[in-house]
Amino acid sequence: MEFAFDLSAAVAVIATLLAISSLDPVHALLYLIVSLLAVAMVFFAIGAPFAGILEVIVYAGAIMVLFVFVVMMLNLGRAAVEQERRWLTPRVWAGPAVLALVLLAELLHVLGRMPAAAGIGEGTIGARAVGAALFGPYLLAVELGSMLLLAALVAAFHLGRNE
Amino acid sequence: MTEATTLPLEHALILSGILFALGLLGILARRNVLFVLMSIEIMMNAAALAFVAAGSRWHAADGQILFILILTLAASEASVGLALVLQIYRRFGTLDTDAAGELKG
Amino acid sequence: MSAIGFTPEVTAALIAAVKAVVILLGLVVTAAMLIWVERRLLGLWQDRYGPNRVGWFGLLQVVADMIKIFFKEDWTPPFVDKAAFWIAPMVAMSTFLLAFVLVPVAPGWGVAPDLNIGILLFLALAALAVYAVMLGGWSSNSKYALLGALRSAAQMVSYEVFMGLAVMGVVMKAGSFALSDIVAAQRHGWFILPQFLGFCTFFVAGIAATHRAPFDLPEAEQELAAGYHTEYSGMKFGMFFVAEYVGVVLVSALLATLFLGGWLGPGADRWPLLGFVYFSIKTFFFIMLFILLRAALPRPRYDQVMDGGWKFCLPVTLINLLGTAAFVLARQGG
Amino acid sequence: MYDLLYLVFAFPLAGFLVLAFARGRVGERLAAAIGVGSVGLSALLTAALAGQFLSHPPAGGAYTQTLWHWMSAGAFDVRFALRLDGLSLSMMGVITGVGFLIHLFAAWYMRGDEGYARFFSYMNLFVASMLFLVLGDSLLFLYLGWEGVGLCSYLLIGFWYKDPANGAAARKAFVVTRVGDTLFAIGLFLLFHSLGTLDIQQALSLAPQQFAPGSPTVTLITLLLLGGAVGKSAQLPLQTWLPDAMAGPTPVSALIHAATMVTAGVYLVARTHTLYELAPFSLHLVGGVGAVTLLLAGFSALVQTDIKRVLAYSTMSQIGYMFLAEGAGAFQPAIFHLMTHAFFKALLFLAAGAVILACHHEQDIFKMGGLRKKLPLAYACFLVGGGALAAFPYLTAGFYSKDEILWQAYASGHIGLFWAGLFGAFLTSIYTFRLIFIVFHGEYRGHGEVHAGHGLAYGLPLVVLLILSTFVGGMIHQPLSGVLPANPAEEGGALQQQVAALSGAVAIAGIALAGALFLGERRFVARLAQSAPGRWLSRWWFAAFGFDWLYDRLFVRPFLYVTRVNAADVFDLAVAGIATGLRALYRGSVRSENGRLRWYAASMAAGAVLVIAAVIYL
Repeated sequence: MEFAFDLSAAVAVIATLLAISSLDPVHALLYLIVSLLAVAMVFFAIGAPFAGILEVIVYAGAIMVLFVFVVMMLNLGRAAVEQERRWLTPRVWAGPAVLALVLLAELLHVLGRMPAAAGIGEGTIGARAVGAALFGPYLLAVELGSMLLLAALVAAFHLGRNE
Repeated sequence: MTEATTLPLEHALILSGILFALGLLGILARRNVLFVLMSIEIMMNAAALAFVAAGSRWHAADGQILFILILTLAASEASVGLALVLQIYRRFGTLDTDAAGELKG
Repeated sequence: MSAIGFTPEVTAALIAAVKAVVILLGLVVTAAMLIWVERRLLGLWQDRYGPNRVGWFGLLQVVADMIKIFFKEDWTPPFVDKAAFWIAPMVAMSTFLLAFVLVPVAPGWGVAPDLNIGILLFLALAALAVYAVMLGGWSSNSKYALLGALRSAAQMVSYEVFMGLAVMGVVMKAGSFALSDIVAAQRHGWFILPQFLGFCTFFVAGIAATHRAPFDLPEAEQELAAGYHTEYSGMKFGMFFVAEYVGVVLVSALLATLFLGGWLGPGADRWPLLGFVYFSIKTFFFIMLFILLRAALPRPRYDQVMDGGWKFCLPVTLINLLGTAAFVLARQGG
Repeated sequence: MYDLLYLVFAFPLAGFLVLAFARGRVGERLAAAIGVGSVGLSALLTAALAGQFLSHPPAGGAYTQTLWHWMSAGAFDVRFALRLDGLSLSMMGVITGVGFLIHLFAAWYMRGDEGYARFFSYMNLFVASMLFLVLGDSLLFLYLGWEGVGLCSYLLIGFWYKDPANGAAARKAFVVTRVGDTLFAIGLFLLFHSLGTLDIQQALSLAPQQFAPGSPTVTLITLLLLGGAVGKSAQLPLQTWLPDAMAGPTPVSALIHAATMVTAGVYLVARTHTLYELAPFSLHLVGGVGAVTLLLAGFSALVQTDIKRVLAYSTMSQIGYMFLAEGAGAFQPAIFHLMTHAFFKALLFLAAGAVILACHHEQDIFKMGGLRKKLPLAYACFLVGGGALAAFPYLTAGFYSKDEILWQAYASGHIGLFWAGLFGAFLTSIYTFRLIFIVFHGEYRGHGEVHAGHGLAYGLPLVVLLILSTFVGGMIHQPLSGVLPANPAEEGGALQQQVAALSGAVAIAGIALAGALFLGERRFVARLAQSAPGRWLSRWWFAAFGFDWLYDRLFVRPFLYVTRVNAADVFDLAVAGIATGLRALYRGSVRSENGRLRWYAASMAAGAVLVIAAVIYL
């Protein structure tokens, strides 16, 4: 279990790194999908199979498809890759990298101050438990989420129209 | 899976933190809107990971509930964001966020 | 076996591996044979011969095709995006093959029929299968391929939406995602009857997911050459080609498992082999249905496909879902 | 019947609201109907109330109507209450009756003015505020009305605001009366502090128990109240605003600066007479102020050339009479004179307005002359009004009130006040008839055709006021006995006859002197004015004894100097520093708002980093 977790985590981090540094949007998306799949594996490893499978179906299978779809529609081509190459100079990376590292250091520091380690991954929380909670105490959140999706649907329809 | 092997919560949270920082790095460093959106997805995913891990720590389904809500959010965000990407490309002929900075004060 | 020195875990793992390899090989061989079966059947229905020269009834035609495909120059066009171009057929092949782990081919036989997320895994892999088409089409850097890929992606995403919903009725009745539980739940009646709407929509979605006729718009020869795999040849084309038939087998097997009781049949519990026979018969019934549809139906227009998905199948699925939910709740409450 | 009391001021208030919110969209006829009608209604109601009051007096001589509680904080409990007693009824009668006539006249006078509706909205607000002032059962409400009339006075003096001089006059009136109002407010604070109430009746009944006669507190309170009264009533030393206030339309001068508002000081002193009786020093000062103002204003009026300024100074001097009377303890004659003065001064002002309009907005009396044939009604008005002002014996209302004041002053032993009043009466008759002779006799020296006004709105107010200014007005009995203290001296007797004869003789002598000086060639006056001391004196008097000059040197210039010096002091720097800092912040924000997504994201991230750091390390 721990091995699976570590491997997935390593894949996730590397793939994410490649995703944000890749020049070609499609390659970046592929790396991102790999990263998401790896995170899904992490979910499996820590006993949340339902979340993991949703990660694959919704994140990798729907949202990322949408991304790829849009990239394909835009059909950016070689020029876009060249432009990305010109934009991505070390000077551009330096500042954000420092900022991100500081943030990461702070987060790690916070984690370091946490009380004694607590274990995760004992047993699984299956779809049944999640569903029961989702349509029980979190019913209002479900309704809000559906409203959000409806709003997003309308907004995307409006924005995506060809005027 | 005969014996319950556990791993420390910190590991999952550290992974979440790393992914979050990488997403932030992507947002800050990339000029292309597509990459910015992708980085946002990375950050949301990192947050979701933290929730699921915490839920797992307490043997509660709530973490995954929040994961589902984040998923909803991510889906909405991606659809609207990508529609905006299409509009930006249509209007400005580029995906450069700086070129589309017409709302500046 | 423990006498030879293997721990029980390793023994179990070995047995599982052997089972997996057997199923995998059987699947691939079946898929390959389907190429011949389909051509022969089409010939039969269309009043012509089909391949009948190589071997008995042309049975070795498959072998000949395979030899040709294996030894053909594996040419990668210079204008393609190599990484994606290579990955695409692998994704196509592996997603469908991977999904087969769920299917209990016979009592106690199957790679992971008890997986607690069960049918969801199939949905996840079907969702990932879209990437094969999209990457193949995009990486080819050719307009036919790209248009085919776009169509395919839109179609598959649309049909996946209600594919998942279609099986939820079955899941509700069985009370589990695991396919072994679903099969077990059908001991007192196949789900095809109470879940007929779900069966129909899942069948339609399955055809669309494997983009077989009449949902073969992504590769509509008359408009888009061969669609997303126009630029492919040799082994990589072979993988796409076989993947399609693997998909047909998979969807048929799932249909048989979800709606026709899988391996269930008289005496199957006592003799597992009999269960396998039942399962094979049911699966082949659906495979025949697939081929018959290809022979019989014209291809709809693209917008008709989309309309059919969103405006007809999705509402029907939702109605089915509501009805099933009400029924299940009433049973529980009553 | 009595419970309709609130309507008396509700009508004008409603008129004000309608006219103000119609924002000039109503026509002249409608505006006049609303403006005049509302005051007319309240006058009718006042008449009915007066009838009721006189025939069936309420228990205890006063009726109190509590409309609602305004606020209640600890011991500070203010009721929104109206009080109807003899004094407020008298004031109400003057305000609504004279006010209605002036409104009616103004409907004629103001026609064609672009601010017609605005004028009537202000006038209605004024009437409402003034009624509020006299009806308020609490000093707080009195103060509210006090400020309300001050505001209306400001608005109406500066009514023709396009001329900066009018605005300056309005501002002057406002600022000068504000000095008095501030003193008044402090007096109220002090009163509340020592008595714990601002309710007038309560305060008046508590005061004798609380204060020893002549105690410093009550003296201070009354002095502060006197400050307010002096400011509002244009008495020394806060009198300088009134002549300038003549910049407003003439009906305004008639209503506010002659008949009603300026007498509010008299009303205040009368209303709080109990306090003044406890503070003899203050009461003496009231009389002294009145006497001095009376004389100074009389001298100034002698040499004025502006018809309205003459009347303004005469108003000051007549209010001086009222103060003098109150100083002598004769509160009832003061209110009586207040009423008759309202009649004849309103008459004079309205007639002056008629003359001014007839002469094409000419106000210089030396550019008029010989108008008696062309403006017979105005001439009659001036004769009767001027006679009343000069206290022409027996025929005029002014004689009865002024004679009463002089008699009370004399009989109560205030001999100084008596002589000052007598001399003031002499001056009054001189300058009044100087004005009449110059304007209405001799040759016409102006430009353009003189055209008399006509119409009901023109004639009716003048005629009614003219009748009221004769002895008819002097016959009106005011139901003051229960409210104000009895006169210090007995009525009747030979001595009073002699005093009356003396004052009548003085008036007639003044008229005769004026006739001798200003009828005909005026050679003597011209020679007198040409002589060095005459030039000096007339310049001095003309400038009203240089009070404006003095105040300019004493207050205005030092203040302006201080402001100039202080223009960039520490506090200013601090205030300006805020502005500079804000501007710098704004520039920084503008620069930070550069439309770059990554910049915004970086800012947010940096903020998050800082917040987390703060959470961790603090």
